Amino acid sequence: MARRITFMQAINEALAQEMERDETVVVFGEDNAGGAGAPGEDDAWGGVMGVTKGLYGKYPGRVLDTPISESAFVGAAAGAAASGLRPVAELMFVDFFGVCMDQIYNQAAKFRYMFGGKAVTPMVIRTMFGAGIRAAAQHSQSLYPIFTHIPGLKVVVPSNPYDAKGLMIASIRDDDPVIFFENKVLYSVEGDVPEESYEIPLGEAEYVREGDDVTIVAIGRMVSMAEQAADALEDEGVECEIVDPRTTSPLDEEAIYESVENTGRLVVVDESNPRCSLASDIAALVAQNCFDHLKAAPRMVTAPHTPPPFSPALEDLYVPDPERVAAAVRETLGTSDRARA
Amino acid sequence: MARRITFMQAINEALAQEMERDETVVVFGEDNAGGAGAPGEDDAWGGVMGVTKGLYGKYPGRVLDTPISESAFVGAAAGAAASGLRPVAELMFVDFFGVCMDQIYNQAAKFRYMFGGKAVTPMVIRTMFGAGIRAAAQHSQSLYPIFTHIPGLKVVVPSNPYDAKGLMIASIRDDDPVIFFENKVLYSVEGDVPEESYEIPLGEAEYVREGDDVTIVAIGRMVSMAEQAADALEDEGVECEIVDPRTTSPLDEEAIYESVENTGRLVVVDESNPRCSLASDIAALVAQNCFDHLKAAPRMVTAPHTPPPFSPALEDLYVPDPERVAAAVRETLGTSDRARA
Amino acid sequence: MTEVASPQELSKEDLLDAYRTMRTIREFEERLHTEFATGEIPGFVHLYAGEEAIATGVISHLGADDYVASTHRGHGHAIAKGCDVKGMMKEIYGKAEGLCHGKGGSMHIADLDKGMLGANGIVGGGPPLVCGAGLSAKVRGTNQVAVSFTGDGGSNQGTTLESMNLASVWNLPVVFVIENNGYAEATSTNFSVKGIDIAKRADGFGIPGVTVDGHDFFAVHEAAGEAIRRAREGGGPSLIECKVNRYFGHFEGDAQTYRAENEVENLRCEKDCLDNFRRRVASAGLIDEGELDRIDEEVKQLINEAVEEAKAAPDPKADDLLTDVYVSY
Amino acid sequence: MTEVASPQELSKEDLLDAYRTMRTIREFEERLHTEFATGEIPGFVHLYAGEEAIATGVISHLGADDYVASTHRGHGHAIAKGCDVKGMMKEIYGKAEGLCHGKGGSMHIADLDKGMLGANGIVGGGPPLVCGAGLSAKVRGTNQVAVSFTGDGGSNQGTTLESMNLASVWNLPVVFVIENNGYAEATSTNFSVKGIDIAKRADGFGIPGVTVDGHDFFAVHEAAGEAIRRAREGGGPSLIECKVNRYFGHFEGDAQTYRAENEVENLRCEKDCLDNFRRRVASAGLIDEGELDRIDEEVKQLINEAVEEAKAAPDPKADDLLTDVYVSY
Ligand SMILES: Cc1ncc(C[n+]2csc(CCOP(=O)(O)OP(=O)(O)O)c2C)c(N)n1
Ligand SMILES: Cc1ncc(C[n+]2csc(CCOP(=O)(O)OP(=O)(O)O)c2C)c(N)n1
Ligand SMILES: [Mg+2]
Ligand SMILES: [Mg+2]
Repeated sequence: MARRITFMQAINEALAQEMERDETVVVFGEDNAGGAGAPGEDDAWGGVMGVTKGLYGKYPGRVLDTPISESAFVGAAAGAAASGLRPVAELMFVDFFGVCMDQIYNQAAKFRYMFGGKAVTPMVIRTMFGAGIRAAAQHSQSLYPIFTHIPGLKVVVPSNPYDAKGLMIASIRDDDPVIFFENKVLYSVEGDVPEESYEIPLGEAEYVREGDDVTIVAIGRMVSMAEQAADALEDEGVECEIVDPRTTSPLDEEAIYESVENTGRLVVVDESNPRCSLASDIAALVAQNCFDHLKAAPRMVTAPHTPPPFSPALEDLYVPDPERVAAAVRETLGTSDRARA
Repeated sequence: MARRITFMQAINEALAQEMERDETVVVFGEDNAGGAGAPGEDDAWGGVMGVTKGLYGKYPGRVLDTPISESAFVGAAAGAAASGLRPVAELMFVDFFGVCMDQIYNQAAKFRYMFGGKAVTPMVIRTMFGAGIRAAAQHSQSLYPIFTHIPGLKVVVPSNPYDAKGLMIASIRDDDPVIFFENKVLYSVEGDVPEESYEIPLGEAEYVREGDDVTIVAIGRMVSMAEQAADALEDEGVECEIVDPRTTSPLDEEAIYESVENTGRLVVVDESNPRCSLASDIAALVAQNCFDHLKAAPRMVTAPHTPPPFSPALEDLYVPDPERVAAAVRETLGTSDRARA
Repeated sequence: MTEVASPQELSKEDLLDAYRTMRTIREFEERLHTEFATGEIPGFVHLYAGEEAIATGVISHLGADDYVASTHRGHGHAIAKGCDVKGMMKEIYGKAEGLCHGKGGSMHIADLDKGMLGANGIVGGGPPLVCGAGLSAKVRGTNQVAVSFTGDGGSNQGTTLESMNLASVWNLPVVFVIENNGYAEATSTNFSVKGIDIAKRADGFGIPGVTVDGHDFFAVHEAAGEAIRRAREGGGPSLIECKVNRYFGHFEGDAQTYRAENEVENLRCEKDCLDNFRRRVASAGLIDEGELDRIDEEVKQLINEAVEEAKAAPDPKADDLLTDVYVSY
Repeated sequence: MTEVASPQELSKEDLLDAYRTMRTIREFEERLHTEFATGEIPGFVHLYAGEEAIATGVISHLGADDYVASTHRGHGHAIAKGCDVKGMMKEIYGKAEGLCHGKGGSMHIADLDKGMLGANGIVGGGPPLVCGAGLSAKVRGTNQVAVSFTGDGGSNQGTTLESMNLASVWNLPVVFVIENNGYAEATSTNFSVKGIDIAKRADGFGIPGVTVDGHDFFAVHEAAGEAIRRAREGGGPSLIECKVNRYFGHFEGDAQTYRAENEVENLRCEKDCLDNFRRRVASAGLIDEGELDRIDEEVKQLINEAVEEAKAAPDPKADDLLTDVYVSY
């Protein structure tokens, strides 16, 4: 039975249900219980934003606080996964990948290949990303392009509570290492989510909205930007199709190509920086594989090539917004003032 | 006066000339002298491949060995650059970025922006990349797309000894943090290199070869693959234009667009993995900005979405080769057997 | 803990300066706490109140051209290092005239002209940087010193541990100050460093390490004096662990249910560094309490102005979004 | 250094097994040294010769379901952990029937069925992994133990230092073995850890640390026995530093001009772990030297076959390039 719960609650519920179902699932990270060794409550925090709240009480030996040692505990997730557990480790902000990337990309992601197919490394790294809460340059990045680049990793970027739950359950059950990107601005967004457990397969895009004029591919929080743009464009008589890949690796290329083959136009909306981005990845794939169907240049809407700024006045300009998405759509339709970027 | 010297000697000479010219230039990294504390020669190694050989003898206080602590010494480069030196730190293999990325991308690359334009961080990170020496999954990656993604960094990928020297000198003199990618297979390649000091500006592509039929953008070692392909294609009457961006950030977009506007066809050759790659970056930019000039789908030639394999039999299939480049060119010309990938 | 040092060793002027610095930090932080509650301050704000004796005791030994690398809890270090308080406040409000033109905010306050290498949003981000500043001093042949501040939590970060070793190996003029305030976010030091003295870690890297009472300006001042002198004289790096407490939550908004009941109230009564300082200088007959009260008033006034001006200051302009990424590109 | 332990504490069978393991490693490495010179072996090869007593002394306490994480210099650990020697040789030659089907090579030899979590091309890559294996044992309630091997150079990597602390904090059944062979590539331990005992670092993380003679199988065996027993019984992690030497260059092809003249020759004469072992068991009257000679012969035969078979074995096929990246994709 579905109720309205938040994105955060959806993830929490997925974790709880998987911990209940499978006792090899363990959860750890900084303050994931949130009070280890302290005189007050042992589980005071349940994660810096409260995503793991309540799990410690239910599964005490399987929810662990860690020292601030991301290499050690992310690597511990890799080692645990290779030796019989299904760990869910939290890299609090993806911005911190720089202190522990080796264990993610050279160890976990490569075990299977390096070892000739003998390793199975079923681990999930949960991580927060995205701008919008005035957290400045080191706590607001998106960075999924970097992880998408890495063979051996799966990369999940849910856009709504329903998907968050189903994708988290699928990620935990998946036998490959998965990095699960949680947009911090989405945490408080509500949606209909079934109480029962369900999986959304990794690698299946969702058609969020159907339309014949232009395909908008958007990920994470950008889906709602695309939806707002589509609403505005509808008033101008433009029907947008919105495709949410949900996972960037594997990428459901076919779903994107199918849409573009129908619409002939592509806008990709990506919260990350522009160079070697997901936007460029998808635009290039479409250009290479759907060229004959394209009626106009594909357009990329991304953050600029700058770190995220602190000031609200600047940060609000940093993240792609519905206006920029709509403007890009109009450019593909030749209805914009500026013919070329 | 130009002589033939190797790519490695060209870099060594650039370092020596800059150390001579400017006493704030310091060089450090694991075994960069190569014998610290040991009973034999103090500068036994001069870097694991010998790139820094001889510098220690000439500039003893300014060539330092380090413990195996990449975060500490790469961060030290950032701190030194922000306080009056021009350090050249060596990250032996770029594959090791996972243990020290934070100091590169959250510190050095962001100082200037976070601090409101007040910081100047003139540092160079030299690093080896690329497959071809049977060094397997953790010593053969290319990874420049990851660095290209990061605002605040400049990314240099020379393809020949002449460029290597001029770009290294420009990188050392540059006031922004630069990561300098040295393809290990190129080290022994010889070319004409002037003895005197000279700079090649960062952000200026080179037209390696002119032609009207198709534009091949290639970087690093891939330039020679493109040249070999172009030689073969010439026999088929196909004239390839080869553009070597030389730096991926800044990227000389104009040089690429100009070529594509003339040829109408694009093949990008990139030694990295395909997703969110430099190939996708350039293909997408061209698709977005030169759409009306494109006569055919742009084609990307990259390594596959797998880690680098060890076995020579597999590694030789891993790296893009002239045959694959030529096949992609033929596809853009519609002269290939397979019409679509 | 080292022996308690005495106020008599400082000049009256130094004592007044130290008091003013500590009071400025305290007032700055207490006021931010109040203002944050109104919702007008954006982002994450980590307050230094309770720990003033550390920043002040250490940095009072440094000149303008010495270097400091700080943490996410950086206001105290910035104030002690001489950053403009009004510029800091504007920065925290995200304004164009802020110390970093609104691009950095609380977690990235920096002023390279003042030797302040920046607050840091990355735990363990600072120690490698001071190795670089120390190397720079060494290569350029100056006698500058570089000091990093790191929390108990940050002392578990590999970057911090590596840096102690690198500084030791390169024999750098660096001091690593560990601010052990008992918690890393909600996690106790008892858990994350097994309750042992963090100063012990110095032994493993061949550098001196001491533990001092971080509430006691004089104890910090003495230990820091020794370490900084050693560094300046070419004697290499050292580590100072300061045991201390923070008065507010990890960041503003933290309900702090991990703490003991009345933990902070008791600390404020028993361990306050400003009270302690007042008591010590008064009982030694060195300074009249009235003089200190006057400083309190002046500081209050300054912070008042800083907040008023910050609130009234203009936002950055749209064009500012794209500037300051590179020197040239 | 701990007191020299005695051979009498081991059964004859254990002694013969230990000797066979050490000899197999030695023969494997000496032969690789010769074969590498012919140019037929691809890539980087780091030889373990000289250090056999460590892998053997430690791993002889482990069962098949205990875990080991190794380094770039991993052949010895793999052999001691029971990896198939012929499969290893084929792997090093890059052949399809290699232990990792030719995809890993010398630096990535692994066999999860044998508890061998892999050699590792990243210095400091292994210690975090054993924290995970230790956690797994703890959560699943087994009494498995996980051991990482790390060099002196690797003891300066933040990942290694963090892992000691994490294992301490989580009280994991883990042993960190530091193989201090005096060099990290060309850089001396005197420089990179200031010549101090690496075992000292254990103190800073609240775990026991000892230094033993890594040429002495019995000393290693005793120290490892104690640490592994403690780990199995829930007593938490410990560190064992083994002082040792390597006989060959950092990797094959290294001219080793950083070493003293006759350094290796002298070591081979004075410190050889196999000679030492032979002398000890013979003088204690425990094993007849003839039995050991027979083992030498058998091992020589095995390695001969391994090399011949590896050379003759087929390469991977083109299709193999794209397999084994994911379980499903
Ligand atoms: C690399 C990294 N990991 C985690 C965090 C999140 N974080 C910010 S502050 C903090 C606690 C720091 O504790 P401590 O070092 O003791 O400093 P304190 O806050 O007590 O001053 C954590 C975990 C971070 N900013 N960077
Ligand atoms: C993170 C990382 N940095 C550097 C290297 C290059 N490297 C490989 S082995 C080695 C020396 C290792 O020394 P030590 O840990 O003492 O092991 P030993 O080779 O002596 O067995 C270095 C620097 C690496 N592989 N990984
Ligand atoms: Mg703390
Ligand atoms: Mg060594």
